[in-house]
Amino acid sequence: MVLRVADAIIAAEDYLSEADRNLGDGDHGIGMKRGMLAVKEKLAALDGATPIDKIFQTAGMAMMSSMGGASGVIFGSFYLGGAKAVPGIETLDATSFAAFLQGACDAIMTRGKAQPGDKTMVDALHPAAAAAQTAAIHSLADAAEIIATAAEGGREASKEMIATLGRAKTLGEATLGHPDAGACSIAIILRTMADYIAGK
Amino acid sequence: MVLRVADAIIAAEDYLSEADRNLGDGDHGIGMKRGMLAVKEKLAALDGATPIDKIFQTAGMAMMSSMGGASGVIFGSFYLGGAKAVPGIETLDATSFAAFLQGACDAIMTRGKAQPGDKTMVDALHPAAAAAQTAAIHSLADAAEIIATAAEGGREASKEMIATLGRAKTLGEATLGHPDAGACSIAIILRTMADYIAGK
Amino acid sequence: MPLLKKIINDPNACAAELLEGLVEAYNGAARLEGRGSIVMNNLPAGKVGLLVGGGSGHEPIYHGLVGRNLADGAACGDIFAAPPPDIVLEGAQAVNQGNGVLFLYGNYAGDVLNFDLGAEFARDMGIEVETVLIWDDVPSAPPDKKHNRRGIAGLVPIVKLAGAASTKAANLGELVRITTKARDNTRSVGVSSAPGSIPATGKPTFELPDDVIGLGMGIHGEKGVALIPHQTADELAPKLLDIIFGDDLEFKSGDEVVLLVNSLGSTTMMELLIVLRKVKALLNERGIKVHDTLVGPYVTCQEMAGMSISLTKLDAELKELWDMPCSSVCYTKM
Amino acid sequence: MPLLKKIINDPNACAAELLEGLVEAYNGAARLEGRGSIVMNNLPAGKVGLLVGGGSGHEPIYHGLVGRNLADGAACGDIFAAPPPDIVLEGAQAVNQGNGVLFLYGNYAGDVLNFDLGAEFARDMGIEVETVLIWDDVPSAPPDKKHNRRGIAGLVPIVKLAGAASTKAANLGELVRITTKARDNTRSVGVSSAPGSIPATGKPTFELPDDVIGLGMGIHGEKGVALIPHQTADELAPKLLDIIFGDDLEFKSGDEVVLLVNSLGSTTMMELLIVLRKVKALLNERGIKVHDTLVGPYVTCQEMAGMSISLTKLDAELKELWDMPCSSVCYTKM
Ligand SMILES: Nc1ncnc2c1ncn2[C@@H]1O[C@H](COP(=O)(O)OP(=O)(O)O)[C@@H](O)[C@H]1O
Ligand SMILES: Nc1ncnc2c1ncn2[C@@H]1O[C@H](COP(=O)(O)OP(=O)(O)O)[C@@H](O)[C@H]1O
Ligand SMILES: [Mg+2]
Ligand SMILES: [Mg+2]
Ligand SMILES: [Mg+2]
Ligand SMILES: [Mg+2]
Repeated sequence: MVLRVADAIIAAEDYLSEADRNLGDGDHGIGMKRGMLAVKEKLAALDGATPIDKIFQTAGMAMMSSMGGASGVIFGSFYLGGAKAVPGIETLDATSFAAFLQGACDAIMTRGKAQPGDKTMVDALHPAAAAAQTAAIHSLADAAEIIATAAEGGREASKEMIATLGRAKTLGEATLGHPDAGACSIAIILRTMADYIAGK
Repeated sequence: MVLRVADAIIAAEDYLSEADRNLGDGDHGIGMKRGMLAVKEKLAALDGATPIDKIFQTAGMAMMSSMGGASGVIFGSFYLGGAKAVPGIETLDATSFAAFLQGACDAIMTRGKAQPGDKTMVDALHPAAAAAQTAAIHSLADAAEIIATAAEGGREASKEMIATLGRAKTLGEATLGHPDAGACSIAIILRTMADYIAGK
Repeated sequence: MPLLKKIINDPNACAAELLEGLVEAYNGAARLEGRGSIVMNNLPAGKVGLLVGGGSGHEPIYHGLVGRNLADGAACGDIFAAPPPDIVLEGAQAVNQGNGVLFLYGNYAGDVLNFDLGAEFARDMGIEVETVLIWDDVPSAPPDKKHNRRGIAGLVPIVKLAGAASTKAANLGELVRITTKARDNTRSVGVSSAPGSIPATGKPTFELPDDVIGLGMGIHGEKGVALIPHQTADELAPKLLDIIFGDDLEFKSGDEVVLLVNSLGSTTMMELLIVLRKVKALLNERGIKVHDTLVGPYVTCQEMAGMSISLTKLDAELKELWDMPCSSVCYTKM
Repeated sequence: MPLLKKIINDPNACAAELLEGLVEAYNGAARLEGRGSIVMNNLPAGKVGLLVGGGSGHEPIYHGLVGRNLADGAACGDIFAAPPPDIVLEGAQAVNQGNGVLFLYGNYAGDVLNFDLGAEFARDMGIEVETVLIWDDVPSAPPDKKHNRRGIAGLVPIVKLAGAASTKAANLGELVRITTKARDNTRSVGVSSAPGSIPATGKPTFELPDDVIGLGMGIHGEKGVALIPHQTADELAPKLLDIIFGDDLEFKSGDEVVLLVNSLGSTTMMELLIVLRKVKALLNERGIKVHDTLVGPYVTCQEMAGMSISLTKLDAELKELWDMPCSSVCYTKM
């Protein structure tokens, strides 16, 4: 699953950089690709029996240490914070997926001090994590679909926000109408996970 | 007459720079204008009774000390060398005009070591000076017309030459088809003198 | 617009390759430490450490400011990207001589996130770390929100002063005090007229209409005070200085300053000197004495066009530090 | 193409105004003498004089190379135009301390004409004058026609060495000898990818198709060896070095050189460092030792894009001169 996510982000490089060009310095896709290439390399070195949380942790470390920029820490914390919340799990279910996303979101908000509404990737992740809590009663596949949809909704909602953090913060109202680049990445990540889980 | 020449060159700034752009560094018009503005300033400071050779000399000094570049020395030497050849004359006639041009041409060729055929302003001045010798039997106005026509012929002929001196020398065959910028200046100078003498 | 004809190899390897080249430019004085830190060789034992850093692509800073009486090391990220925390840690470890390390860098979200994590890691390993953020860009936030201001070209005099201080400071606290003073005494304001480009995409970093320039724009094209008509150097210079003088740091007759006129890349030295001429006249009018002048492309953003003016007010202590010689790829003073 | 948004005033006053700014950058160390010469203040009595010069618009050279252990003065012309002879004379008079003056400048027709006339005037006034022409640009003429070669970025190490020599030389003859050796030991080759522009017209200095670069092109866009496809730094570096090694100056294993990688303006430090990395590897392969490295925009042509490589071979005498510190706006060495 983590590998599929990596490929999806790598394929979206131009789209993500373009999103960052409207608000930031236009390198979000480049950084995410750099991180995901590192993820693929590190995962390839793991053996088949690696526990799930260890896979998430390896991916997070790979991103954190290869990407740099704001999103290196932020997206590295996504996997690292998520992994910490699901220690030792053997299979991913709707409940552990919700715990993963809550851990990821908490870690990122602690690190980056962003609140929902600041026009960051938190605006896609926070509604997704919230949706995951209520969706935990469903099957994993159904839950993942609900989560992905929530993330995409968050990405769309970020268009109507005014940036207050990161490089875009000095642009103020000029940020209206464009989605946040990091929110676009979160939407891709969670959509790809849902597709993978659904066997698509 | 020298003032009319100055105005004609100033008006031709863009044309001369464009000619230099094809073969050199594109600044011939800028330099000539700088020189001719200095000429106008210095001549304005002379009193009405200034002898002709002194006027030429003043113009040459003004160009030499204001223009810089290859053409500062070369075109300064035009008036300075010409003035030296007609010391103390009171009126310009066809004979003294011929002497002036011969002096100008000799001074420039000594200074710049250019020969006819090197694709420099010498290729307009040298035929003009030669025509002046044979035209000295005519009236000044007729002679000036013959001289101007010879200079224009030289400018045209320079199109067929390969540059061997100055900035254009490293361009070699690529210089074919374009007239030399300095030859364009000489043609303008001598045409303007002819027009002035003819009372046009 | 055609892709720029840059003289590079793999567009994604630019940062790594330029660091290798930079080590060659240092010709033995500095080395590449770990994955992305440039570190001085033969640091004096016990010296208080000074680590700078940030994204690459702004050469000759930051990594060019490593040198004698300058920074001990620089943690370098990819093009326009803050260095990851483990590179910061490697830099801190290499620079630390047992008496702690000051992290000094521009106030950008990505840099703060990564250097702060690097500082956590370093502290976990028993290295004392303090941080001073550079926020000299006046138009980027009001005076009561300095912590929102960006770091731009003023980093050069600030790092110069901090570097000199680091060779004399008895401890990390003293280096923090002096560096904070250098930072608090520095103000910059810039203008942008044309974008640079990102090597990996070839795309311009921002867009501007043909007849306007961005007053107060950041070095990556971040928003400034206003888009104003393109105008002459003599019209522009007083506008820029007025923004500095309108801020909360007093510059009065008799004050001594270091003046930096910086090009963002393709703005020529000719233009900088023409602006300098006017700036100097305006400072003279106010009775402000220029103790030293720096002029050139110190803080760039690829081939971006634009320039900035920085003033650092000197007191006796800073002046003594300023007058110390220093040597690096970016800035050398005899 | 829209007129470039240069930050200037009257486009015809650029040269005059930048000289005024340059004097401010020197901050008391040098002055404007006469109409267009930058001259060091407080020259040692009896010192053999060194006057450099040429057209403006190539900042930080030539007039930025006036400094301690560098040139005593520079005679400056208008943009891309050699200085007129009376400016040369004013420079020579100011620099002369009774023991004569060496004129050292790039081999361009306009410069030769004007400096030669200036030399005549100076000799008429009893000042001893000698001339050494800089002709380091290998592709501009075959080895048996060196007097047809242009002077390009190699002028920086040559002026550095001549400047050091001028403070030690017993007489003008000795300065001529050492400077000639420095010149004869220096080779350069460059490549151009995009034009600069003439401030007074806003027009580009030359034109090049989008996908080619000019190998061996001059710094104003003069013809070179060939128009070649745009290529990577690692492909280009060996081609450039091969042109230098194919010339008549032997570089062999064990030789020591000063290496200069120069930008013509908007080519970034990033690119220079990437090229430097490859050049250093190629020199290593040949056993050539780099004694010192200079990298940056030293010899520019407004915002022109392109770069050059220069090598100066050092013998014991030149090495000692190289190691002397020097200080100026263009180049400072501690
Ligand atoms: N403090 C923060 N908290 C959460 N997300 C952030 C924060 N700062 C930036 N981001 C996210 O990072 C994205 C930008 O990433 P990227 O372009 O890769 O880094 P940089 O800003 O360093 O160029 C933004 O779109 C935003 O979603
Ligand atoms: N040695 C020379 N002898 C005669 N004329 C010359 C010589 N060198 C250059 N010129 C003339 O000068 C012109 C170029 O002048 P200009 O562009 O003003 O100077 P620069 O070459 O210094 O830019 C050429 O077109 C040519 O006619
Ligand atoms: Mg970004
Ligand atoms: Mg010309
Ligand atoms: Mg970035
Ligand atoms: Mg010229």
